[in-house]
Amino acid sequence: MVLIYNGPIDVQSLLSSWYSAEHNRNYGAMVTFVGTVREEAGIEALSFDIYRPLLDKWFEGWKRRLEKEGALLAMAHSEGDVPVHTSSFACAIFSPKRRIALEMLDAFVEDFKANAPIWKYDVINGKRIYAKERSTPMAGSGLLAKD
Amino acid sequence: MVLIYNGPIDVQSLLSSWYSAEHNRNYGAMVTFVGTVREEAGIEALSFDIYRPLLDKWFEGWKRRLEKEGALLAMAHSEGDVPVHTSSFACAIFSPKRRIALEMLDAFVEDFKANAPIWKYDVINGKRIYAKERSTPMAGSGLLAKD
Amino acid sequence: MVKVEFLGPIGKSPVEVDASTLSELAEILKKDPEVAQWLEQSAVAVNDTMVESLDVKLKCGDKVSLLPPVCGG
Amino acid sequence: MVKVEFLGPIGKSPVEVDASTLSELAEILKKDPEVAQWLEQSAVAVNDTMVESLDVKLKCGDKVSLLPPVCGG
Repeated sequence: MVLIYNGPIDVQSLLSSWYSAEHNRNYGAMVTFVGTVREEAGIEALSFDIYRPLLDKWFEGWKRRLEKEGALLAMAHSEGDVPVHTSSFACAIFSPKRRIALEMLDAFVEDFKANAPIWKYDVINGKRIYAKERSTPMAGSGLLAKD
Repeated sequence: MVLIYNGPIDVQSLLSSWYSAEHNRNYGAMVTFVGTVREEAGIEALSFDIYRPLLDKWFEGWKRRLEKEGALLAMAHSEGDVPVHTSSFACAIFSPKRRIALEMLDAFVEDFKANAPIWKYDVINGKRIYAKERSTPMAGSGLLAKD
Repeated sequence: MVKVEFLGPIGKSPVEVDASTLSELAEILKKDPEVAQWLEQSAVAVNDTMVESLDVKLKCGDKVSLLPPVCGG
Repeated sequence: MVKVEFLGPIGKSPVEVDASTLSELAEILKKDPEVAQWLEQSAVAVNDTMVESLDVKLKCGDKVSLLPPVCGG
């Protein structure tokens, strides 16, 4: 299951807890990715909606894919407002050897961007504006627009 | 400069300090790699020698390469004995966007394995045995063996 | 009746619709201008499973979700 | 005199040698069986800069380092 934070992720305690839970299970490599809200275009924060049932399904699919490689996947994401310079996304992969961890981190983060059911909004002057230009239609989009 | 630990790295406080130093400098992505000593082939620990002047030179070269991409690099490594299930290597890359961070983490870790002046020993029954089979000759090796 | 959910920025409350295939549902949704503009860019899940064919049968109590373009992280 | 350091597993104390090029130094080191076996697999630094040519000139006080195969992490 994806760990959902209401607002920013407490990155320091999250990374600490992931490391301390797994470092003695004989994984030789841990890789992590943390996404932090950048100050740009006058935003105060980003805000997120999540559709949890599908996010968990998508995540469990990745978890199984990594388990086949002997690797372990963990992920957290924020819901609601995440102010500039705080973090909204974190993940970690533990694997026996480094190669799988490095390759899968890249593949997982890219697929996350394209297919995790999460919607992003800029928060400007307290108003929530859908980040349409930075969003990607999910695989299979347009089905109901077909003739 | 590379942070050198005498023995295992305190990964939790190291990752915390890296994150807390950089999260408010407008980097959108942090990636980290942590290497942990696996229990295998009857070893109690790994042990490391480091040639610091060249390690720092090699590291500063990578730091400059990443700075040109707007990214920041940090690294720590252990010297001496590092028991099984504790960690000997950690690095972090901070960059405005994720792509540079993900690509450079992979490239940096691979070059680290091939060209950082660090020597590894298995510790078995208290004896230090050079990990010859897992070691890689550095670029330019064999110069003094030429006729 | 089938329950249709409009996720994220579509910002419309769920509706109950009478449709026995996704094809029939598509025809109904195309008539709602508030929804029609999102159809081209939205993916579809039935009971929280992504679907890619209009032939999918719907039965009473099914949940259909419309998923507009995403951007996590 | 040039100072030669043997790093990591070579495990030999530094020596002072009389050599004005890396070529000359190579000839001297090949005669020491303890060192000779490492030459094929070792890289070389002069004053902490990696070098790839035997023509490198050496001057009094220079430091030459022999770097056997590495494995960090």
